[in-house]
Amino acid sequence: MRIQNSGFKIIILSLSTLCASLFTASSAYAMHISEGILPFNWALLWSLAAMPFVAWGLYKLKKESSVDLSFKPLVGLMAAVVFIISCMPIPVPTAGTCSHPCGTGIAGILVGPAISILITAVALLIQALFLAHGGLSTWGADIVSMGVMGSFAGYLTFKTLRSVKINLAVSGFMAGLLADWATYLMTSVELASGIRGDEAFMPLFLKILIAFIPTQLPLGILEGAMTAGMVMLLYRKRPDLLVKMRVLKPEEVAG
Amino acid sequence: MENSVRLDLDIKSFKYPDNTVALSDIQISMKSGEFTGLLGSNGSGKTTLLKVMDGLLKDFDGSVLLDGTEIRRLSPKEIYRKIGLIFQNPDEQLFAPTVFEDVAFGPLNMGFSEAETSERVLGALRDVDMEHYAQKSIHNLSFGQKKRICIAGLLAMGHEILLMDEPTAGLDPMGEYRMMRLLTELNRKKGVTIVMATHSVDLVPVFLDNLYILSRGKIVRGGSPEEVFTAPKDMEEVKLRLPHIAEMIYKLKHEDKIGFGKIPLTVGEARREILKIMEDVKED
Amino acid sequence: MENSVRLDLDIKSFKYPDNTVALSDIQISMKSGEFTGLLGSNGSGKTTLLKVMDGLLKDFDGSVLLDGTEIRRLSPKEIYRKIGLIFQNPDEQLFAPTVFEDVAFGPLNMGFSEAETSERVLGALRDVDMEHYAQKSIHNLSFGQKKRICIAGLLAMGHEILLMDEPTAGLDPMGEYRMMRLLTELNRKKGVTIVMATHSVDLVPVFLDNLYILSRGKIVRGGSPEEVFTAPKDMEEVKLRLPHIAEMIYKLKHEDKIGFGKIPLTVGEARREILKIMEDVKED
Amino acid sequence: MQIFSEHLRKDHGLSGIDARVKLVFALVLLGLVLSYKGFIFPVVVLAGCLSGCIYIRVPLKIFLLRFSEPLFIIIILVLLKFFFSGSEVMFSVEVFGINITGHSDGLKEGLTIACRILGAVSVLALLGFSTPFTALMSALSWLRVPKGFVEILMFAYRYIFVILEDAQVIYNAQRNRLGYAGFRRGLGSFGTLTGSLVLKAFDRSHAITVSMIQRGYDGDMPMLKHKPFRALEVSGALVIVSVMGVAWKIL
Ligand SMILES: Nc1ncnc2c1ncn2[C@@H]1O[C@H](COP(=O)(O)OP(=O)(O)OP(=O)(O)O)[C@@H](O)[C@H]1O
Ligand SMILES: Nc1ncnc2c1ncn2[C@@H]1O[C@H](COP(=O)(O)OP(=O)(O)OP(=O)(O)O)[C@@H](O)[C@H]1O
Ligand SMILES: [Mg+2]
Ligand SMILES: [Mg+2]
Repeated sequence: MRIQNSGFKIIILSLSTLCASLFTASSAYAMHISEGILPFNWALLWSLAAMPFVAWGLYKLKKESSVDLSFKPLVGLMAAVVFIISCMPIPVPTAGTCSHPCGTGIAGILVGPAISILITAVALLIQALFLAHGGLSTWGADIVSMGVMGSFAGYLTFKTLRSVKINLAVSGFMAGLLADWATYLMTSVELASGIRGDEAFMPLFLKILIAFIPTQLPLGILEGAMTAGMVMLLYRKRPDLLVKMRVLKPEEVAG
Repeated sequence: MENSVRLDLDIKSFKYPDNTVALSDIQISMKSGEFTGLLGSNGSGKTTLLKVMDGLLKDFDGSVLLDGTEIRRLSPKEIYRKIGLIFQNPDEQLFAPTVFEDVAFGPLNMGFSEAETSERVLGALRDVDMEHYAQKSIHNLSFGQKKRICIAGLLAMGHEILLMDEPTAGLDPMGEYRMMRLLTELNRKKGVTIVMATHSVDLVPVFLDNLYILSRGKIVRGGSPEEVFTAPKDMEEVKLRLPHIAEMIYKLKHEDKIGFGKIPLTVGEARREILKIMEDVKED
Repeated sequence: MENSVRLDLDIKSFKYPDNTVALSDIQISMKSGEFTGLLGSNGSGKTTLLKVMDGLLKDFDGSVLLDGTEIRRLSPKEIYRKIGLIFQNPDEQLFAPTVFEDVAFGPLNMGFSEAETSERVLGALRDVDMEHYAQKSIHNLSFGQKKRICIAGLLAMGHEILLMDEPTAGLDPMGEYRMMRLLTELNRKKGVTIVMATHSVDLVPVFLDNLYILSRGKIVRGGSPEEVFTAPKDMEEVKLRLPHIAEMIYKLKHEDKIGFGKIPLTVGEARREILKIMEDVKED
Repeated sequence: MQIFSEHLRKDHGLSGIDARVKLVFALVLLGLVLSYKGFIFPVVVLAGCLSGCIYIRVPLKIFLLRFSEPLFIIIILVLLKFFFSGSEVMFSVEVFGINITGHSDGLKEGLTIACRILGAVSVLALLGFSTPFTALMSALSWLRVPKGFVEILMFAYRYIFVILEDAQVIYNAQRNRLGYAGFRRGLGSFGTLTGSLVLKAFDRSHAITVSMIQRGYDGDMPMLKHKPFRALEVSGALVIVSVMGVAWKIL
């Protein structure tokens, strides 16, 4: 791809490449557990745990796309969006550094957990293969934390809040927030069990959890805001899309 | 500023990152208040040249001077207060959700108040005959309507130099004619310097002062329309043709040996020439 | 199938979701092997009409019959084996990374072998004069080049019915002429039924059998080019104009009272008419 | 986009090798590195892959970019292990009332993990640098990765470029009309950019689908066919893998 403009270059650079170099203690393994951190057994275990979910996503994909030819391209598009969002460094004032949101909350809301997991798996694989962001051996672990936990948390939060008539923006915000935090909780579990060696699990887990807090607390809020913004944008400008993806019922859009 | 040089190009070569050489050896300059045309076949480099003149493409060998200063040394703000570019593909230019918001983007950035902006926007929309569409979503316009909004977006800003990449492609004949009238007016009355890339050979002679023909990234000919449009064969070499009117008279003159003097390029001129010839014939 | 009706439209009305009524009361039909033109100003509904004929827009009142079957009852596969549509904006049509892959997409889906596909692709690229660009990335083409690739993408599939939305807009004059020649050839030699939406009034009379004028979503006139292009005033009402040649002769006839018979529409015809008049004048 | 390796020289010795061979080879090597308990073997692998990268002349800038994230993580990890875990005290100082203790066994453990990470990352980096995306994709489908998954991968990869390209286009258009003038309007411009980017992306995906259906897309993308394996490549890979296996065992 050509980059013609230095100003734009700066934005894109800050969007995608600086994220690699500006990571800090806690955000370093914020969402993506890097290649090689997990020993073989753990890598295998998490991969086995992730596979049924991915298979579920594929099953759904097949079902949906057989009635709607435009479904696969749409899923591909969402995967690209998740890819870009989760490459985006966000300055976190409390830690004076950068971390990144994951975008699974919005995906969970728009296409449901099954497809959202599939989307995350795809985005993670491209990042692992071509950016050394995450890894092949930690792919399974990353799918479990970002895909499974994030998607379900986002989806369930949104559905629950919507069913008790909470408005769209707040539901979106909470979905994004909880998706982010659920991911970080799970990542801490995976990391603690993966690198503890002979240490006890709990203390290390807490240590990691605490290390995450300065970045992940505000980041969750940011992700919430972003998710809410995206939902509201679609609601205002393209409600037909939300109806098509069954986020809203047609009668909720009219007027 | 009358007759001072506003844009002075001396481009040795420009290469895209995939090594396509899109421009080479280009030396032209546009004086203040001139209406210049760039004519050339597909892929001849018109768009590339306009983007270079607009400061969007910077990796060229040579120099582009805007009012005497190398354009790569100017900040975007300094460039875009003076120069406005209309992109060939409207989708490259429109980004705001509604027509009004899109056209208002420029004036707001120039620091106009809301009232002033709104006035400018409506004026510009009226100029392109789209005043009833202000609240419509950009996405829901026809191609020609999008093209009109692109033009309105620049008109609302009131630039001193306008670069237009096929401004009339996709407009209906009436729109095309009105657009060209509007541009001529801007040019004549307000002294706006205009550079227009186009394929519309029929339109060119009616409006332009100066004309350059591009072929494979090189300027192969330049001058007034009369000087440039000569024999059909020369035009075919660069994948262009004469205006229809000129073609007909050319054939009458050279194949049917009817004694036309110079080849007229527009309907009006041709009509006069034909009437004159008929008088001559009658008198014989 | 000679002269059987292939597309039969009877559209009471079509509304976009934002309640724009884009078409109303349209009754036309295209016979096998006909070359039909749709002429109309910006926003008159040409693109909408083509999309309806292509089965892309379905929420209309009325019926569209493809070979006698209501098009909304046909599967995409059944429709697109017969009909191909070229979009007005090339960016809506091109999606593969390289030129070759994009053009090959259709033939591959039709089940041709790799060898056969490759042959078709190269043939189609040659037809649009782009054979040297097969490996270039789609993104890196000029507007007119993209337009050519769109056309190649359909040519490679060999449809029986082609719907073309401004196929020549953005092409250089030579490309425009070659494209129209190619279409005429497809139409005359292979019996391809062609419907073309266009603004190019100068081009129309040379090539088309039939012409409809759309204005605000309605068909306001139809017939052969001679029947449709009458007085300049009528054309201006629908924001169009006469071909330049016709305009000139029209003025000579009505304003300068020169005794032309019928108004010629093309360069060739006009030349003959002028020669005839000169003979007459001489003999007087 | 520089972050992808597509633009790398296509004419080096490794690019011609069948992507399937490279993929399986990389997976086996990765498994060996991860299941190894010490740090000698990963270092050997690292050295091998680094020489591979030098051989195919990966530009230094891109190379550093690729390794910057893992390197950072490694530093953090080692520090974490060194100061917070382990039992054998190496040194202990008090700074401003805080007791800082370094552990030698913690350090060793940290370094072991560090080597494992570097080894694994270098394997993937070499794979990524030497193989075009589409080739990797068809290798995946040969490995019986479900077709639906590979298709989504291809769509996603394509859209990443489309979206980035659109971002650039919108940015240029904004700049042209004096966008990003001043901080407040700059933020506003950026908001408009992201908003329209999302909407444009959906429109784009819709348009692309329509265009694909028009040209006969029926839910399955046509896939590249595989050429037969070449004996030399396969046996070469086998030899290296077995040497590595032996090394894994004895080191
Ligand atoms: N981004 C790009 N990367 C590589 N090559 C490009 C790029 N854009 C254009 N080109 C090539 O550069 C040449 C000039 O392109 P340009 O867009 O300037 O042509 P043009 O005269 O505007 O044509 P058109 O009449 O079709 O608009 C063409 O051969 C084109 O293929
Ligand atoms: N998606 C849409 N939603 C709502 N209105 C639309 C949409 N697309 C087009 N329109 C409106 O419908 C009318 C007809 O549009 P159409 O695109 O058919 O015009 P057209 O004849 O093709 O014009 P052009 O010559 O500019 O291509 C226009 O007024 C346009 O604003
Ligand atoms: Mg161009
Ligand atoms: Mg149209």
